[in-house]
Amino acid sequence: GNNNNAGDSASPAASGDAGGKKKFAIIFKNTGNPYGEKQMDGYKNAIEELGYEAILKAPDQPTAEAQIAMIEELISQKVAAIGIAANDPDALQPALEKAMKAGIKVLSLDSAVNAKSRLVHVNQADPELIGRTLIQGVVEMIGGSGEIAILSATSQATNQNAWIEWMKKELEDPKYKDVKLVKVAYGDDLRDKSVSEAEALLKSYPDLKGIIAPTTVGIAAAGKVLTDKGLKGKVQLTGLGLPSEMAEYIESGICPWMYLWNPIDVGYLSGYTAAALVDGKITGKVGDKFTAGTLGDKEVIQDGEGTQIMLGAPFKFDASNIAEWKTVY
Amino acid sequence: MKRQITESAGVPGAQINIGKPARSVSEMIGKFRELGLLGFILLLSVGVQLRNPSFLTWENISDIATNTAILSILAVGMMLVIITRGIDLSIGATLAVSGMISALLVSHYPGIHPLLAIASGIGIGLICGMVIGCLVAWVNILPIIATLGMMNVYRGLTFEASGGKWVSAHQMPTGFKAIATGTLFGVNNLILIAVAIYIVAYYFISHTRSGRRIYAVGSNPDSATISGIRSGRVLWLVYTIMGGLSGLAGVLWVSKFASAQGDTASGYELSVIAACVLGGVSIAGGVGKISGIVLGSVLLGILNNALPMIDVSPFWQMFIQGTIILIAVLINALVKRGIDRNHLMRRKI
Amino acid sequence: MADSEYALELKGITKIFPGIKALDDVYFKLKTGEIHALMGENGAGKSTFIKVITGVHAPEEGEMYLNGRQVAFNHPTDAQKAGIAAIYQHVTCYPDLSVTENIFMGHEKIRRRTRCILWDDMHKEAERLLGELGAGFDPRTPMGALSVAEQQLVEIAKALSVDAKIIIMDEPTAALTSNESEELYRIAERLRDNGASIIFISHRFEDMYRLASKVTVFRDSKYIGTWNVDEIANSDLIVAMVGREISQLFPKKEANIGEEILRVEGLGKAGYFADVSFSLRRGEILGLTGLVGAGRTEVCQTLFGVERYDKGKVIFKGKELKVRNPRDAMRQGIGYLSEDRQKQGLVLQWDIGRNITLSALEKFSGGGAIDKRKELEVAKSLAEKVGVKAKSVFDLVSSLSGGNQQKVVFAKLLTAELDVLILDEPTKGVDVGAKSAIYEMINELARSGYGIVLVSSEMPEVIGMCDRVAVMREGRITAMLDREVLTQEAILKASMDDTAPGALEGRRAEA
Amino acid sequence: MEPRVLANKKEFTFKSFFLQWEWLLVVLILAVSVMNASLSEYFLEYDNLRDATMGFLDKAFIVLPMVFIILMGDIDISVASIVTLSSVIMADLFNHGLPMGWAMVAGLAVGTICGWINGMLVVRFKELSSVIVTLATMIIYRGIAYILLKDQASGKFPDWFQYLGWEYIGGIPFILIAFAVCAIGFGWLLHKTVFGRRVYAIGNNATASRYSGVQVDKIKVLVFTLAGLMSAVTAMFLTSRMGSTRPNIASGYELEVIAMVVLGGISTAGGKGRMIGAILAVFLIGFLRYGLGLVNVSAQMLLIILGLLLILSVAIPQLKQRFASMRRI
Ligand SMILES: Nc1ncnc2c1ncn2[C@@H]1O[C@H](COP(=O)(O)OP(=O)(O)OP(=O)(O)O)[C@@H](O)[C@H]1O
Ligand SMILES: Nc1ncnc2c1ncn2[C@@H]1O[C@H](COP(=O)(O)OP(=O)(O)OP(=O)(O)O)[C@@H](O)[C@H]1O
Ligand SMILES: [Mg+2]
Ligand SMILES: [Mg+2]
Repeated sequence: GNNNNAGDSASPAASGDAGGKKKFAIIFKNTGNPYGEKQMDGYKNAIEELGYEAILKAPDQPTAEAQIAMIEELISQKVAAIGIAANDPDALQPALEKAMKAGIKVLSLDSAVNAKSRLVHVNQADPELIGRTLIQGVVEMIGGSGEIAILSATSQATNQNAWIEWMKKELEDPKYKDVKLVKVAYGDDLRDKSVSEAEALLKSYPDLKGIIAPTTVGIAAAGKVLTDKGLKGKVQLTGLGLPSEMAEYIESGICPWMYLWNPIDVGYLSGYTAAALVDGKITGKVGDKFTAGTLGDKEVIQDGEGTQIMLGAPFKFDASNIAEWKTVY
Repeated sequence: MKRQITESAGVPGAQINIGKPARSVSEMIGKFRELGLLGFILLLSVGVQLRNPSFLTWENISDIATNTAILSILAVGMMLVIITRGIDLSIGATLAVSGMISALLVSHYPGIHPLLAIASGIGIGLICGMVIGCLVAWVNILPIIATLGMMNVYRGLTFEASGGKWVSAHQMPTGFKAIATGTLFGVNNLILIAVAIYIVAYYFISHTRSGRRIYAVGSNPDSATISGIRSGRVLWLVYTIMGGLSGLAGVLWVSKFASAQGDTASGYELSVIAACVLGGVSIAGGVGKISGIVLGSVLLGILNNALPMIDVSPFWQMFIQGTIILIAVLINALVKRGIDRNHLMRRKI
Repeated sequence: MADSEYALELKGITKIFPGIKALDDVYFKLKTGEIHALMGENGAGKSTFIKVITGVHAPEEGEMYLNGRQVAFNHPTDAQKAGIAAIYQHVTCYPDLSVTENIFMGHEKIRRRTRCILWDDMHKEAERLLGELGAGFDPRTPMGALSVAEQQLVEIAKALSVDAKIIIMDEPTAALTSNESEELYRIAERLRDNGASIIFISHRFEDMYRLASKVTVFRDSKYIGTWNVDEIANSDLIVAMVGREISQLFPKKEANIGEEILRVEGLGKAGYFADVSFSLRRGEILGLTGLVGAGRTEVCQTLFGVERYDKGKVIFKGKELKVRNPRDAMRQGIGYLSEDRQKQGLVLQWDIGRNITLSALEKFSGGGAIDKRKELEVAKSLAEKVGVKAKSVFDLVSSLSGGNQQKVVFAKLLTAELDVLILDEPTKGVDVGAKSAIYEMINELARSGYGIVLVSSEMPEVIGMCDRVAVMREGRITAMLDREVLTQEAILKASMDDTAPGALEGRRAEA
Repeated sequence: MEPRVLANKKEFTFKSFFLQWEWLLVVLILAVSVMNASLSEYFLEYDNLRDATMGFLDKAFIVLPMVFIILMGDIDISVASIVTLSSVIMADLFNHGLPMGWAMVAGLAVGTICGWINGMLVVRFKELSSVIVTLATMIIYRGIAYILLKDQASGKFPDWFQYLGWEYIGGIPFILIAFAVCAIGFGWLLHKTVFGRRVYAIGNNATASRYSGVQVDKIKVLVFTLAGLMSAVTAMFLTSRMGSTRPNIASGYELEVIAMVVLGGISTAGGKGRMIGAILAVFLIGFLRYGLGLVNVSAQMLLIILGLLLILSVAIPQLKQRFASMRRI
């Protein structure tokens, strides 16, 4: 309705120049991250399928400051939409508000920005589902009782923190009374630090039965430590990780299974969402519906104060399917 | 201004005048510095051991040594650089680029012999080091600026080389991963490599001409020129060695963690510099010992290992590390002052 | 063995530095087995000439012959290999390295096959060399722990260690007192008798007369001439060096001594000096002399607030003086001209004007900003007053000769309102021309009411200039000599240990 | 001694006037502008250029005192941590109920104190060199920020606080005005006052300066304190631009700032260089980054370009000097 017109009239240049092709931008957290590259690929696929032009950006360091500068550059280029995987949920608010004022449709994907800074968030998976699934997974692996620990990314990582909250909630269920979460350690997504932290967990808690690492670097580092120390079968490992990084450890049985969504799909869905926002098919309100290419129909739902679009349940990788995925992403 | 009595730069005198009763004061200071550091390390270890009994187990000690090996290999090169009054901020990037390229190599040609992979990493590192060496030695760019600039360039090249991808464990042949996990006589290869490097470096800096010239250039560049030392070559050599060691460290890193990323070891240079400084290498040049940097690296290694083990809140870890570095450095300075003063008081006037 | 009677011959040497011709068509011949003095004013190009010979600088033009064969050195090692050794003007040591290493740097003893350094052999050899020089310290001590004089001995040992055919000494006696110089003379003579040829550079005539048989003079980068030492009169030599006559080195002056302005009582600093007491009156020149390392510089720097004293007190203009830093001292009225003008006196990369005004900047500042016109005016008038030779006050200080640099430092002292001037070796490394100008200036200042402390190691200077002389030995004042009893013998007696015949003899006996 | 009359004027040659480093920077800025304008049609739009300055000026405030520090032959690598700490403390106090104005004052005070501590350590422990001292305090200051804020972000500042980094006064960004005022102030301080003259003196020869009655220690402490204060000013602007703060903001700023100062022709080895050079360098790097961002050059290419620019900028004068001396021979 109204919103749609306002958007169009505020960005006439966007539709006018560059051979009439609208520009859709995506900003990932940092460059050189295969997960992010895949997400950007998916976004690009969607945008190009629709006949628009895609701009892929990522700063060299995963900082909010660098992302703010990129948002400014995109405002100057008068893009039609910005999809952003945020390095900080709040720190981009002023910049993104400025973008929205300039008529640019803003959505977040992967890691959300706060509700005021976006029209809609494309959520790869329900945090609650992830948190609960991971606990259920590790409890199954350790046979229902014993000590477990979490090896996370940085202590500030919002995604991870949300998942950890849900894990703790799940553990409150009386059926887990024999399962004890002994520690949440932070490897800062650095290889060396994650390895030290994993080693420290094993030494400080000799009876540790399972580790949940909801981050790629963390789970791979833990996999490596368990492999080197020959703890296969003694300490179980699960979490979220890239299939390519984890193939080795899933095939060897160090990590019986783990979860992840398909980052290409996250990007692809975001691309369609962005286009739907720009074309006025949706405004980001709860109940809006649109068709996201090969992913089929999607609906905007409530997410705290804001709204979101859910990709679906995370995918389970285990020895039976890892071989076909390890070369994909 | 009165000249401070400086600590003797090298080892030479130390073993030779055994049997002579008169030991120079400076030698004692040198000893004291290392003893003090050692004492601090022991105290820290005992403290940690009381909190967590699994600290002083054979396994944990071996883990600390393994995790410190790469740091201390780099510290050897950094010490040489600092002795010549320089600094190298690019080592993290050099490490990343050589690690990445050798990882790409083994992933494309899995049949390659691990030693060849190591050689390729060292080769890349050497080239990176040579470029910096040229800039510092012959274009006369300040080391901090030259290495800051090249740090960006090498880091950018790492991303370019990998096309934004990582090289993961399953893409690496077992032989390659075994470089870092393999053992000889029950000791991890990394530790053995580090020890071998210490021994070679010790011999190099105290028993060869080129080694002593590094000290000469750092101690007084002007007289070095006049003594016929080609300072340019020495500087170039030092940065090239640093590059080669970073390259080696790159391969070891990738092999140890079984993953090569674009942002491998970013910021690692600060840890290496901290290890050197803790080990008594003077930024003013001309002073530094292998034993010192080994202890410095070990102290950092212990901190990295112990803080998680005694359940220090992750939010306190950074503060504690910084404070320990500052206190160690300040105490070092104060003790040295005290000894100088004592020495003066003993002079009869 | 020689194809020529000359061990070394240089023809038409020209060396150009950016903006300066340091050597202009210079000739030099050194006979085998002679000691040849090389003299000239500051900046005449002597040190540059030496560096050309030793391959540190490559000349733009000219030829060099060694034993009649033409050679060209591109690098110091070439000269070393050809048997040329040099003791450079400024001590060129490695403070962090041991004495042994300092001696052998560049030509270490190594085992042929393994190229491993033979430390034992080197330490032994170093010990032997130092023993010959009468130095009593362990070759394993780091160079930085030695005093300046001891470092100079190491430099000499370094030159001896290469067994050179040609030895060049660039102002080796500048940091030595007469006794130590005497030791050096003996060594030089012994080397000559063993067949070495020596080039000896010095500003001291006594060195030349005592040692050399020939003297060559440079002036303004040019070759002036070569004479036999016993054939040329002192005054002619000065004319050759300066280009004009200098009538009187120490101008006669009538002292105009006023009230006491500074009194030092029992001053002491652990490890450096103790029980130093003296008083100074307006218009008086108080000499402070002694052997190197006697602690004179320390006493002066303590009074100036560079260092702290831990015993005694200083009474200045009737009140006890407390200074924490040089700024305090200057505010109260004490000025200090340091021993090392390049490191402590001047900002070499700056122009003359800025150097002069540095210590009195507040005077030209209104509301924080510097009044550049006023600054220029003051700088110019002071520079003219002390007679700096330059085009304008915008010339860089680094482009000036040593003597002119020293005049700039004097001009700097005149910007502040001072009562006491402490001059630490004001004529060290300054040529005869500038020397007499400086003496005149000192007298002038004393006449105008300053109290002056003159630290000097040169006996004639002390005797010629001072009203009273305090002699220091090992951190204590051993004698206070009035002008009437001021003789070389009295000073020597007071500056040396009564129990031993001489400091250096004492050392030798021990070694 | 014949009395001499010295000339009154400095010799002026056009050659030496135009051979100054600052002209090269001006030429480079023009070249970069021409390049940017030809690559992207958006570059020369007034609004874009104006907003671009807002993007890179925050850290430029630290460049000003860093010029003093580097001139004196020292270095301060703790500035970025000071930015973080004062931002975090400001936010923390605000969250504890202190009015925003007072919280800002407290933030500035904290920065100043941190700088003062650096300065005191540097002058009291001369044997340590400023690299080491500030390396240690760098870790400590950021460490304190982590202790204070833990994994929280802190925000919800009053609206007016956002004006600092985002608002315009008479069409000119407030941050640009503030920077201009500070730049003029620091330029005046360095080039016109006794204080500045003494800084140069210390940079050229600290010992001689001390013997000339310059209170070297006092000036050094003051300069480090100024650096702390200006880091806190940067903290205000950065926090305003991000709308919130975290203990990991501003990471890597120290190296960027040092690079700008060096590019500005400030040399440690002789106390040479002028404020205008550093200011030009700020704009050169700023416009270069922005321009390349407009054409969406990848982050890694940007890294390589900036690295090479830094190297070239120091290499050119060195090589020029070498060729000049060769030609004269
Ligand atoms: N490396 C250099 N670069 C530029 N100019 C130089 C250099 N070395 C010496 N000069 C200049 O060359 C001239 C000759 O200097 P030199 O040191 O040879 O004089 P000198 O006769 O030894 O003087 P002194 O008696 O003071 O030792 C001086 O004007 C000096 O400033
Ligand atoms: N490099 C040095 N390191 C340590 N102590 C030194 C050094 N040089 C001199 N000293 C000591 O400092 C004290 C005073 O030296 P100082 O230089 O003040 O003497 P001086 O009489 O002024 O000699 P000079 O003739 O060199 O000016 C002496 O006891 C000396 O041994
Ligand atoms: Mg000379
Ligand atoms: Mg003295």
